[in-house]
Amino acid sequence: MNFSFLARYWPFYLNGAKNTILLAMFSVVLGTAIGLILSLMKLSKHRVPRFIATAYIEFIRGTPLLVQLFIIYYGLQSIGIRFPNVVWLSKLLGISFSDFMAGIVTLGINSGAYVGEIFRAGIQAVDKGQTEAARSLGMSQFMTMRYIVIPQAIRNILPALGNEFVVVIKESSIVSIIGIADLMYRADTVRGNTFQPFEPLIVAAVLYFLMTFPLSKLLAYIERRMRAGDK
Amino acid sequence: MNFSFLARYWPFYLNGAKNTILLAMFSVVLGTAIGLILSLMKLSKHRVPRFIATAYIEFIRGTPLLVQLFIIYYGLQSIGIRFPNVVWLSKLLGISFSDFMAGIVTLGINSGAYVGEIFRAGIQAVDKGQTEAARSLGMSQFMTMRYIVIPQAIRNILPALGNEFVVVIKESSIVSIIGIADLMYRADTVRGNTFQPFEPLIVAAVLYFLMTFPLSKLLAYIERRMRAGDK
Amino acid sequence: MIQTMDLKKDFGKLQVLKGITSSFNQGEVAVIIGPSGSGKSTFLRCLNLLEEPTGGTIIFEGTDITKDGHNLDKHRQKMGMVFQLFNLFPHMTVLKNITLAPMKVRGLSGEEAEAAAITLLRRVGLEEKKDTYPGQLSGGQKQRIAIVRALAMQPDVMLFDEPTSALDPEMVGEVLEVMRGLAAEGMTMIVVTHEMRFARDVGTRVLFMDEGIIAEEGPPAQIFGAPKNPRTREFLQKVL
Amino acid sequence: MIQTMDLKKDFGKLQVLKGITSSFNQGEVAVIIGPSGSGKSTFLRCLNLLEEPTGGTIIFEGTDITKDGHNLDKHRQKMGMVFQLFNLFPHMTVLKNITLAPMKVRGLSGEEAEAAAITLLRRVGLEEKKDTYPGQLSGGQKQRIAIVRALAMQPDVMLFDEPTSALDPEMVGEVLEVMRGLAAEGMTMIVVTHEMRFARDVGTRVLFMDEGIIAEEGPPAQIFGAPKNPRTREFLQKVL
Amino acid sequence: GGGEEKDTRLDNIRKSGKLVIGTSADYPPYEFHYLKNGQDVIGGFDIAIAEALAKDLGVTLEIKDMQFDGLLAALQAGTIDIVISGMSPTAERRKSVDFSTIYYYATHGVIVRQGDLAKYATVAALKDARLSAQKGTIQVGIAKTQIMGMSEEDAEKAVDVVKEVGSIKNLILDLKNGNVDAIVAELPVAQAYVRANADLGLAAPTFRDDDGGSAIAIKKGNPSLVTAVNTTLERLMAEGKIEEFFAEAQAIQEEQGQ
Ligand SMILES: Nc1ncnc2c1ncn2[C@@H]1O[C@H](COP(=O)(O)OP(=O)(O)OP(=O)(O)O)[C@@H](O)[C@H]1O
Ligand SMILES: Nc1ncnc2c1ncn2[C@@H]1O[C@H](COP(=O)(O)OP(=O)(O)OP(=O)(O)O)[C@@H](O)[C@H]1O
Ligand SMILES: [Mg+2]
Ligand SMILES: [Mg+2]
Repeated sequence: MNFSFLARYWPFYLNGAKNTILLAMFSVVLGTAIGLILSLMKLSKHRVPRFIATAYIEFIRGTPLLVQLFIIYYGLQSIGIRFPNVVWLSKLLGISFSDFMAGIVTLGINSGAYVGEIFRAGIQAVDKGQTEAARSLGMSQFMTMRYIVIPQAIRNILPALGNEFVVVIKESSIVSIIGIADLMYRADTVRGNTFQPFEPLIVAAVLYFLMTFPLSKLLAYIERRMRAGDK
Repeated sequence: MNFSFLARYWPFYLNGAKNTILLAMFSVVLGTAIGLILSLMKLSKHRVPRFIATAYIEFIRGTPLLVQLFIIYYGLQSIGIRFPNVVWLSKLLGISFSDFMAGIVTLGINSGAYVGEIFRAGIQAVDKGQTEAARSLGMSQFMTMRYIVIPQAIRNILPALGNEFVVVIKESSIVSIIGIADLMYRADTVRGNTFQPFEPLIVAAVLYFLMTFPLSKLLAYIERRMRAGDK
Repeated sequence: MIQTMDLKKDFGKLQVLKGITSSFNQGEVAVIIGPSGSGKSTFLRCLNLLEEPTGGTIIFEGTDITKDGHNLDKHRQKMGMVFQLFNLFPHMTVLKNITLAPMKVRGLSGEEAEAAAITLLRRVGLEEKKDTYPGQLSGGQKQRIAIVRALAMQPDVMLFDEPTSALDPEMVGEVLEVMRGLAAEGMTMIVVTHEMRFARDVGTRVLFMDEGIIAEEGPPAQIFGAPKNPRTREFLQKVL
Repeated sequence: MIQTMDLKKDFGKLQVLKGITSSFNQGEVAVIIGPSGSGKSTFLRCLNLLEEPTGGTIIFEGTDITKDGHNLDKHRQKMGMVFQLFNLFPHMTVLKNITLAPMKVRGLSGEEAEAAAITLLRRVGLEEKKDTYPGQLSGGQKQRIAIVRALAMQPDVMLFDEPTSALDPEMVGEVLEVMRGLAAEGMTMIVVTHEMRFARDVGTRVLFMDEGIIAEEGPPAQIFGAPKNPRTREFLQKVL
Repeated sequence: GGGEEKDTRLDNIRKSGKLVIGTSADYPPYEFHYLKNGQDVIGGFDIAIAEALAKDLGVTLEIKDMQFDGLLAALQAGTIDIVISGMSPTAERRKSVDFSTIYYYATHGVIVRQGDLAKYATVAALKDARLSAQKGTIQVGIAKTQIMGMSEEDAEKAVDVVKEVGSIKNLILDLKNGNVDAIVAELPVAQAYVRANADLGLAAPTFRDDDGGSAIAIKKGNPSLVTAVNTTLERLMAEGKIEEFFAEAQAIQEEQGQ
């Protein structure tokens, strides 16, 4: 194996890794917004919002991301949803801002389904006794949610949300297929430029690992600490 | 939207769906074998196998499947691991058997890491009291595993394993990128042939959903039944 | 103070309460005993509508609280509830646990609520724990805090659901002590418990529940000394 | 029958057993009491080496079982253990629960093991439950089966770790009844329990453990009537 | 949106001040990534043509790089204004998009492993090889008709006789790994890969495709854009610029390989 290409191409990887992280970050933010709405819909008393949220979640979780990527990317644009190209942001990113937005929307719509389930589970995991204690003190449903349930749910949700970030970092590699210049795309470019079809992938794998592994260890550590604090 | 292409191309989809299911099935079988070994290594008393298994699992779980696909598919073959092309099987499948095997190996190696964790968690989830009760009756470590722990672990593992099958069905779509004729690949071919960029993907999405959704509902049902039986 | 008329509760097909008519008066300490699954908890939870009864009525301080549209939160404030598993809020300090509802629901100022909380904490001997989190308390301490939390709403009646059965034996005493104190001060109490000594010593009336009805009731001396119902006798034989 | 010499057990930095020297004789019913966390369970679990002691020795029927290389499984067969949470095998019928170890470990035939199991089941009044799964039994029934399962190995001594504290009060009696029967037949028993009545009525000796040592021991009448150690006195005051 | 447009594309380009082209930049010397002053840029003679076109239209050029088989989908979806990616205007493709005049006729070659060069010296020998080509390209058809000898009709129906993969980089790996025996690619592309990989060689046979050649694809319903594109192409051809661009691209290629 020959990794001499790194001397010349490391800025490619650096830029790709930066874009991957930005992409994952904003996707999770969008996914969180979508997920929050979905979870509230799922916990609603009414049938219609519950059905819509369930259908959304089941459909997204039941089909491959690759298919979703194609459908959303080409579909959104063919019904006229297009993202403006903000030039200075494009410069900053080193890739077209409108492409970048399309990537975020695709990943965010996907991630939203998973985050929605994280939220719902996090809220439902709060012991029913907590709600009962609050209600028996005369607190209203809203107060109970606001002061008792949500603050505790957040502790359940945060680690899972961090984990979703790790998952999205990995899954975002798929957007390279439609030409968004993330880490995987850059690695592919290096493969083409150097005519070395294999080694540039190893470098990408190591970089992905360096992004995800410390992060998930950190999350596991925080989770253990939080749980220890409970006792 | 215009789905008239279905009249002509439905055999494409049928064949693709069949290959996707076969691919997922054998991948999970291979993944189960790998996962079983990994879980035993992880639960071992010795450091070396534990370290190897942990490294394998962490690396696979820390990098994108797309990267692994390229590395494993092309990498394995470039170190000489190649699959013979069994002609009659190729005919049966409608795609090259050696390609098919390569896809299974790639997905199986990936799935193995996840299955390994499923197994380990399933074994560890068996109440410690069970082992203690068995040991205090004079049963050896091996007997305890064989008669008490493993049978109970299987109940924890089976639903998760079924779920892994659903996940692999979806993730297997990625092998279409390296030219394995699964459902996604066929859908892509139809897109190319009909020059309809969008509708063939919708059909693929629906088919994936029809494969995964009933299966995961069934699994959830079985799991509920099994848990109810415990009480 | 509280009357129930033909109170019924089903869970699906399972009839848990099969029509309970009873009344509880000001200053009474009513102790409910009975085998597991007989509906004791369900009855208590119906009283403050944590469970919605399937039939019958509950009159609390003159109002029928089972009628729709009533201000439930208002009524619940007047009924303090203490649970088997304490249900303290783990993300708040002891003081915050106690002052939250008085501030948000009764509208007390922070100082007022805190002063009241401190007084109550002193009474149960846990003043110095005010800034710790529930996670660092023993079971007995948790339950005493839970009682204080309910008292801080100045309820007219206190409901206890097996307040000592999740405790290590050497902590049972400290909780019963607090409950004895409350009874002595004339608090109206309805207590589900397996502590027969408490029932005998502190109860003004004992109700024996069995399979969703009140099978027998009377003063402790009669119930423990001369139970009329054969089921009561059988039960007492087992637990005494 | 069992002697422990300076038995010690640490969990990391936590010293749980601080050197326990004691001996248990054939036919004795030794009852261990003491506050939560004092090391009662740990001591019991050390006796049959479910926990490996950090120091000291255990002599069982003449052999030092803490020495490496000994056939632990052999010794464990001779010590039956009953747990607080029963630990029945949920995936096997009651009969299979009882006959598994006799068949696999003692090498009995299916018929022999079954015949022995039925006899024991009859003794605890649960013969008709032989083909049901543990999940369908009440707590008291489960614990009785667990005792039978241990007895089926024909142990020389039975260890009980709070066998009734996970039970609903009305089921405590049926389990204690079985234990009383065993004691009456002369079984050697070491029992950790909070049931003071059982300790007083059935125990031949009571050991009070506190903070990892045996703080006091003696006949029940002395321990309950005239405890010498102030900690014993304090503890008994709380729980009685 | 989707469907046909009412000749608005050219106006839109002018209004937005940029021409968005779609291309699959792994096809040297047509289009490829390379390092220019340490920056990753896309170049090639298609790109040079696109730059000339943008200049004629008085707008800036924006390049979208994607898999070849996704290009027409993107054009239909409206993500890009034109496709310029060494694309041949086949009859099938003409059904769904419009094409400019053909600006370049390509010759196609066959990449094989160095050791197999002698074995695959003739078209007849290649017939027994496991053939491959980039997914959705004209070379798939060439492999089927000119090498395997199928009729146009049979070729259209035949599935899985040629291994098709979206990126030629991965096909090169398949070739090296022995998953396929031959890749049909445009001659200059084939030459570039052979130059860079000592273990690969160029088989003797070459092919011409009569209705082949490269043209620019434009969404249907935009006659004025087609006219504008053709004007530029005809000027470039008349001035001999295309050959010039081609030579420049190959020069960059060669320099990159060092
Ligand atoms: N939310 C519920 N859904 C379904 N069944 C329930 C529910 N809550 C209680 N039950 C059932 O109602 C019956 C009575 O339960 P309840 O908790 O009132 O009994 P209890 O007398 O308090 O018993 P214990 O002494 O064990 O606490 C039980 O059979 C129980 O399984
Ligand atoms: N596996 C373990 N790892 C670490 N600490 C342990 C472990 N098992 C027990 N301990 C600790 O050892 C101490 C004694 O525990 P043990 O269970 O023996 O007490 P106990 O007297 O049986 O109490 P209880 O009445 O609550 O059952 C406790 O502080 C406990 O937290
Ligand atoms: Mg109850
Ligand atoms: Mg214990």
